Amino acid sequence: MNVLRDLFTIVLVSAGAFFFLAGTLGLLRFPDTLSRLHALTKADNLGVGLVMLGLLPWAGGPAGALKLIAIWLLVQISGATIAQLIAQVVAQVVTQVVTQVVTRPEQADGASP
Amino acid sequence: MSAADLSLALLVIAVATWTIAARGLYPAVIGFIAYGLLLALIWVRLASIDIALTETAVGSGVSGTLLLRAAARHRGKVAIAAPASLTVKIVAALLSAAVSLAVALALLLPPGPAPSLAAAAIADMPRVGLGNPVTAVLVAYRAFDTWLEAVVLLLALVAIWSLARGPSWTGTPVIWGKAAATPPLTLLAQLLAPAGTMIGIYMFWVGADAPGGAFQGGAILAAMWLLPMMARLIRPPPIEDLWLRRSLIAGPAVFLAIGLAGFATADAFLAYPKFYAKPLIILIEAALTLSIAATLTMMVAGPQQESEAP
Amino acid sequence: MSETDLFGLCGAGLVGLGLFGLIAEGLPLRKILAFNLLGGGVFLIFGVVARRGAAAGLAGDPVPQALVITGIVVAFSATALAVSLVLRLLDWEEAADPSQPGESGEAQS
Amino acid sequence: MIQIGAPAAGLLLVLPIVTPLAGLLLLIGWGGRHAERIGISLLFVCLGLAIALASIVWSNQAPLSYWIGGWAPPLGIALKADGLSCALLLLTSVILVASGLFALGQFAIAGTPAPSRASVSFWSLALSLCGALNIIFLSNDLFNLYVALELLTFSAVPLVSLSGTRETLAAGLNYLLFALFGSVLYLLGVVLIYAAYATLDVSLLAQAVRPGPPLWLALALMSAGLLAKTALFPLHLWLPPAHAGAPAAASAVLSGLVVKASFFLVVRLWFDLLPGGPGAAPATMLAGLGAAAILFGSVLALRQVRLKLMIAYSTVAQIGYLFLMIPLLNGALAAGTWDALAWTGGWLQLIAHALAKASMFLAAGLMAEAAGHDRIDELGGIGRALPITCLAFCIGALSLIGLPPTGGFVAKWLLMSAAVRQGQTIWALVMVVGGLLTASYLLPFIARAFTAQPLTFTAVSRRREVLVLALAIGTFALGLVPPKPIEALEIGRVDQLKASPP
Amino acid sequence: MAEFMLSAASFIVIVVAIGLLRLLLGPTNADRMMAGQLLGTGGVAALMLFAIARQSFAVIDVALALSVLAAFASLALVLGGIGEARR
Repeated sequence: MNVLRDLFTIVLVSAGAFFFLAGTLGLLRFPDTLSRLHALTKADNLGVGLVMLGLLPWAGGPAGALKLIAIWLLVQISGATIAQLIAQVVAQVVTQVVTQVVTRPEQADGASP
Repeated sequence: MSAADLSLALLVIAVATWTIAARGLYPAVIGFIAYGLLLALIWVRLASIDIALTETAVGSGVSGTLLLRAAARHRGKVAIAAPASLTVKIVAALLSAAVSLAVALALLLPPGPAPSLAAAAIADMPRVGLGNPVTAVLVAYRAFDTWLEAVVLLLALVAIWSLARGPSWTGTPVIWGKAAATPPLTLLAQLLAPAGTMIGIYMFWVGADAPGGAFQGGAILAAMWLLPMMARLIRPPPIEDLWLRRSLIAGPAVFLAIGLAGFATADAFLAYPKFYAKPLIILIEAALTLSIAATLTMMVAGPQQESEAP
Repeated sequence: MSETDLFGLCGAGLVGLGLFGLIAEGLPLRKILAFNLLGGGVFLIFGVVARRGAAAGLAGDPVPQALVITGIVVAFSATALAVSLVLRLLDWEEAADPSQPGESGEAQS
Repeated sequence: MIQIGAPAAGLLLVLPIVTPLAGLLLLIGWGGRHAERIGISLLFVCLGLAIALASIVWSNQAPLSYWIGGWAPPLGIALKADGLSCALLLLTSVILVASGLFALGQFAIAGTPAPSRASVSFWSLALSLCGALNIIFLSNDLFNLYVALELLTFSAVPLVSLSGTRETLAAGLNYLLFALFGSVLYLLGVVLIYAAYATLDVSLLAQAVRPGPPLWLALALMSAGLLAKTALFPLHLWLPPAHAGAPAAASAVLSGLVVKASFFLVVRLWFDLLPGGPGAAPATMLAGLGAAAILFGSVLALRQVRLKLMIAYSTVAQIGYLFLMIPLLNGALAAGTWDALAWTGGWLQLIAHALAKASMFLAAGLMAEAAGHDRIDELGGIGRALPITCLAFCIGALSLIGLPPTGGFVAKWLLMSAAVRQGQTIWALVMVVGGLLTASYLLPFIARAFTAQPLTFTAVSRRREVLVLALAIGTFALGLVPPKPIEALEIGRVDQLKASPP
Repeated sequence: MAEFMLSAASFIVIVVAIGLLRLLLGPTNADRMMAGQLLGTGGVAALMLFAIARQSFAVIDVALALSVLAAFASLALVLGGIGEARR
């Protein structure tokens, strides 16, 4: 039983850590902002989720487990929203730059933040 | 010392360097928020959970927001100090390096065992009836500091209000420009704010016996009040709102009233009568939590506005 | 080297960085950032002192820990006030009025 | 005799602190309409409390102390009032009451009873400033003093920017940044002290300190921080625009009191925390900076074209005099004695300057009100339009120069005789030169005020003119006080010398 | 087991820290925000691991606070970024 529990935790936490690695690599290696964003959100939500799941058997009672789940939920909600908002910002910047290039080409350099 | 400690230490230095060196203001502030997060991790490593909570809540969360807001509006035009010349930079670098080195030496060469008040603080804990020694220091041994700190916070808010444009002591803070609410933002505010509010209240409640307390709880509550404001679900209250005013002063006023009552009930200012210490302290903490939440919120919301011209 | 030594050095380094920024930066908002970095370094040193003072079954001396909590809140108040001043100055900049109103120091009375 | 820890002592020490701060809470909670009434009455209450405390300490001829919450230091925080603290508490209340009376009705919005931003802010800030100063003069705990210094800064900065013009906002921001630089250095020193001794109580530290590099480092950092707040040369750059830009009632308080609080702490660090005194090198350095401040400040004052700026630069110079007391006290301590002349002379200089400068800033405010500006060139003849105000200004100027019979004369004379007696004549020489320079920027203005043909000036309130004169007469009276009350400044000092190792 | 959890926590912190290079590389503020976001979630995961490994359940509260406030700070980042991008 104990071995099983240990194994469960080791597998899940390792998987979670792997996703963090993947997310970081994606963030660093992917060529454009939007694809980096996709890599990142998937990876870090899965990362936190798997780590949380792997730790559940050790949470020391329902209160601890509840807190771990609450943390995961919070990260989920905010992660998803923030990703959408960042995507909006990216889209806006792109439109803005395009508009400026079209209307006032000489000022396009200053527009990208 | 573990690899994690070493990397945390190097990282926090790297991020701080970035914050100083970054060319854009906005990237520098992002660096500062990362700095706060890393410091919170270091506080956990130093077994100071109370501070880790405070740093997360106040240091990185609420101040980060404040600075971001300023950075977003800033176009680098306020030049009250001319850009420093090379000479100034060199002198500054030498001076800071000297201070840094001297402080490092002073810290690395402590004479003998480190002196500490831990034993004294523990010895008197039964008189206060609390389980968290940091809270005992804050509300009993050094209660005067804590009361003053609450007053300082309030005074800073008055100072911010005193900087408003209009001639009268009324008006409503204008939060976050004129950006429109977007559906994901609304959803986030609706889901996160209630959950976060519960977490804030929980932080205050556990403070008596575990890490947490009025400042941590109050800061989280403030963030959760600001969130729907940023999502345009609610407006900040006008500064003349009576309930707002009462919430602002509740903490320091209750603290002071109980402190003065201490002259009669416990023979000293800011002392608690023997069997009522814990309930009184929880009452003070509750009032402080409310006040801190309201004060931090209004501080981030900024000065009131009523007219357009500066 | 113990972890407290390491973080002590780290705190000293942050103090140096912050101090440099506070003196050498020109832009007020950057000075405010530097002030916060510097404050973080000083608080970290408090934390190291607290950790070294671990005794009587506590993981750290609670007195400096409590001082840091007070300090963080006070530093926040300072930041908020400074930011408000910067924003008010920006109001003037944005008004883009080249004439400088209120030249007399007695604009109030 | 009141015992340590007795509730009566507690009330006397605690009430001067909590009364103004409770007033701040009241103004925020019920704000608005009654700001002025609440503010001025509480300032009067503080004056009463300061008188009560001073009379008890005077009749006991011994300092009074109190442990807050009954917790003994090092765990708890102690308050302590000696003769000097009492004198400074009195000074604080007197100047705040005078500035408050001067400001009555100044900040209302014409034609409406609604509370004005400037009025509520001014009174809230005046009250918190009063509380902060009282804590600084009474607290015995280094960290508690840090919080009080911040309270003081956050009260003083918005006073500078109250008018909301671009210049005053920039001056306020600059002031705040200097002050924050100062507080963070101070705090860095505090943590180094705690690391070595695990106590923050000044009296306990005085018994525990071991001179050595870590202690010097801590004291150097704390002093540097405090000097930035005191605006000692070369950290004075923030002061002139800030003090000149504030409304007159606020300038009086800022120049008269606020910069003195951090100076008070410098002296406490070097003489209370270190019972043996700072030693020759730091003392000479501090006084050298003071001498530089006197010379540079005066020369810069000479070059100003606006009256308020000239007075503000004169503050930079007059702060310099305060630091001359340090090598004199140190010289005596090194010889195993206590130099009462230097001690009383130094503090008398502080008190005389506070009264004189407050009345001069208020007078300048009235002149600017009458003329609509404060350009020195166009104020000629104002002495004929506002004779009372100009008389007050004159008395203040005499005190700054150090001419009899004013408080400034007595103070400078005591300091000079101490310097001559100890053979440190260089400092006496600096004072002579400083006096001549001060005369050279103040006397021409006064001469023209009374002789030149007046331009058109509007009338100002007679009540406020009399008020300004009353403050100036205080400066004057200080020059006539018999020695006995002045010796009160030494209550709590002589014991300390006995207690300190030779 | 505690050893494993602590190493996992260190691993995540270090990995996420490497991600902070995006702070330096940019090129847009959106990329920098992502680095901040990753640091927040990585910090939450590391804190959970640390808390369980050391059986110090108060640290879970730090993770809880961090998860709330990281969301708040990221939101502020994005809103500030919107303001900036609009200009």
